[in-house]
Amino acid sequence: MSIPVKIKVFEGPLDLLLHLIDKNKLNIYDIPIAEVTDQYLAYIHQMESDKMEVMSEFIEMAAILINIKSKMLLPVDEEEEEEETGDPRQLLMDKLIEYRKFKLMASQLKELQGDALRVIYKDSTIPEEISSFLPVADPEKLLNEVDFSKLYSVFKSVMKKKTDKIDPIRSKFGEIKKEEFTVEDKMNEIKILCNRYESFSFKDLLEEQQGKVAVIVTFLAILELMKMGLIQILQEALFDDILIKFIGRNNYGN
Amino acid sequence: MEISKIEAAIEAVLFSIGDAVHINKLCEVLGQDKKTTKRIISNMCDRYEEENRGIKIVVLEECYQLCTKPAYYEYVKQISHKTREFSLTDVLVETLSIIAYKQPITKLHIEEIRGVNSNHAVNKLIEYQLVSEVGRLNAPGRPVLFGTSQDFLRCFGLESVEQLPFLEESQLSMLKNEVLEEVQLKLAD
Amino acid sequence: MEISKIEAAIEAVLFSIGDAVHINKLCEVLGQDKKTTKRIISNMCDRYEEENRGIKIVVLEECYQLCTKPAYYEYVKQISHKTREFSLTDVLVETLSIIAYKQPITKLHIEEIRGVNSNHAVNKLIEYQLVSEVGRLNAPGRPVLFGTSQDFLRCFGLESVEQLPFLEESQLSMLKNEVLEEVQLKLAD
Repeated sequence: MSIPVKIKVFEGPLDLLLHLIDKNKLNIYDIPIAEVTDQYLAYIHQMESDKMEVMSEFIEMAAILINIKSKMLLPVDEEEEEEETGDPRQLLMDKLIEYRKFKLMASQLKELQGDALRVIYKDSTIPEEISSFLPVADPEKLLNEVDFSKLYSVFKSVMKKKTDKIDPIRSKFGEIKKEEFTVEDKMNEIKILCNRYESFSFKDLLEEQQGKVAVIVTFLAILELMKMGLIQILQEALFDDILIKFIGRNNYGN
Repeated sequence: MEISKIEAAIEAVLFSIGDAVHINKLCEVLGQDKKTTKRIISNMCDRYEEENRGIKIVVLEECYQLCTKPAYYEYVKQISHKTREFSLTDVLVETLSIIAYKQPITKLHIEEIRGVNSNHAVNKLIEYQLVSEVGRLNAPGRPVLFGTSQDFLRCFGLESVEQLPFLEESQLSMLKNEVLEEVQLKLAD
Repeated sequence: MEISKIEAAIEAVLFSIGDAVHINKLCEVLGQDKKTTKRIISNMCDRYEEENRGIKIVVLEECYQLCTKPAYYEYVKQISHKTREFSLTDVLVETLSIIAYKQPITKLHIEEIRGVNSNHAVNKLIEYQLVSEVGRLNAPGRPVLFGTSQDFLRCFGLESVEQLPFLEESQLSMLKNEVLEEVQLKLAD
């Protein structure tokens, strides 16, 4: 027996099962498993290989049917039956009923569609005068919130803050020129440190520096000493402190 | 403001906005309460039903929108480029009905009911703007939840999801009986 | 076809197009001659003039278009624009007070007094029409000078900037003394 079905007709295994029940007077408890399996296999041959995912769903259903069938063939153990959480037939039935319910609802929904699609909505056509309009603030309304006394008091406090910022004592000291550093100076400083210690922390060295310029100059001095091959930079592990190590101790000193 | 002026204002607003306008927004602009506004719109709807009118007001949830009357579709079709004659396949309507009745719903749940992978169907419905993502389920993987859109209501002439046709209790039990009967018949054999 | 149906069809077509439609196109769609169509539209135009209508047909040469009646623009405007909140924040009041009492003043000078970038505040005040450009400083880069606007003066019932209750020189020195005193007190602690 061959049931003339095209794959396209069926959306899935449940759909196929419903079809079998409706059209071929088959009972879900009495589906000729062997034949159905044959049909499934025939589908697989018809199907393109990239549809295997879909096919697997049909196969899964066949497996469920075979499982049900085999269970029905076995003698029923009353106790075991009770222990089982659910009858696989019942589960399948529920699924089929639920699915059929939505099939029915879908057909009702489809009927609604008729007139509704014959309706045309309009794009928004907002007149130019309006689309180019930007709401403007009303100064009068805004100024309702403030009056002169408020404006004046705010102004006073702003000016006071500004005066506060100027330290009345130190501002009289006149300008203090920042010390200037040269790379040479810093190189000598580092060399002195090298005389004293075998190695020392890069971080500590930079932290000692007063101001941005000093840090930059110190950094340049370190690079220069490295280039000269007098010091070596060591780091044990990532994010560890960097150590500066003197490697030309004998030639330098004093 | 006179009633006639309010009516005119509502028509002007709905016409130029084109899209659905919420009742609250209309109330605010017109300076009328919700009840009055609703009553006025309801009167307007009646008037649009007159023979010489080619447009009408549709109600979507609490929104109002102007559209052409279906009776004049043939004329509009000849001239407008906006006719959307996408026809929904059975598969799409089936998936859409599951989403409509079970929303918000995950793709997995849709597939459980249909017993088949529903990626394509869901994606097509999203493309048609009948379905959209409405949130995420608070479960492992936070799967996307799908629901129907305002366009869905428009396409099916519904005012809200509550208006969806429901299966009568009698239809439901008939359905159950059908399946059961078949079983009984076979068992009796 | 009955006249009322033709009218309805015209309304539906004009509505769905939104744009101007040529008379010939309408005739073609409706299967009516030009004279009849024109007469019908002319009748429709009269009807749109009624008080409770918010839209009307405009005639442009031989084209027809539905559009909103200008009388109801105000409502369309209110609904299509997001309401913008205008409010004078503390920052704005502070900046305004500096401009009011120090005008004409450059942005740089405002920033010096406030100690922070004041671009946003100044721009907002200009947008709010409380402040305007009043000239340019004769200095490198010719920076813009800002002052309070006519609106600002009007709101405070002033006729000119000169009428602003300026800080007297004596008040200013008093202010300075106050600050110094406080500092002395602190140092004495």
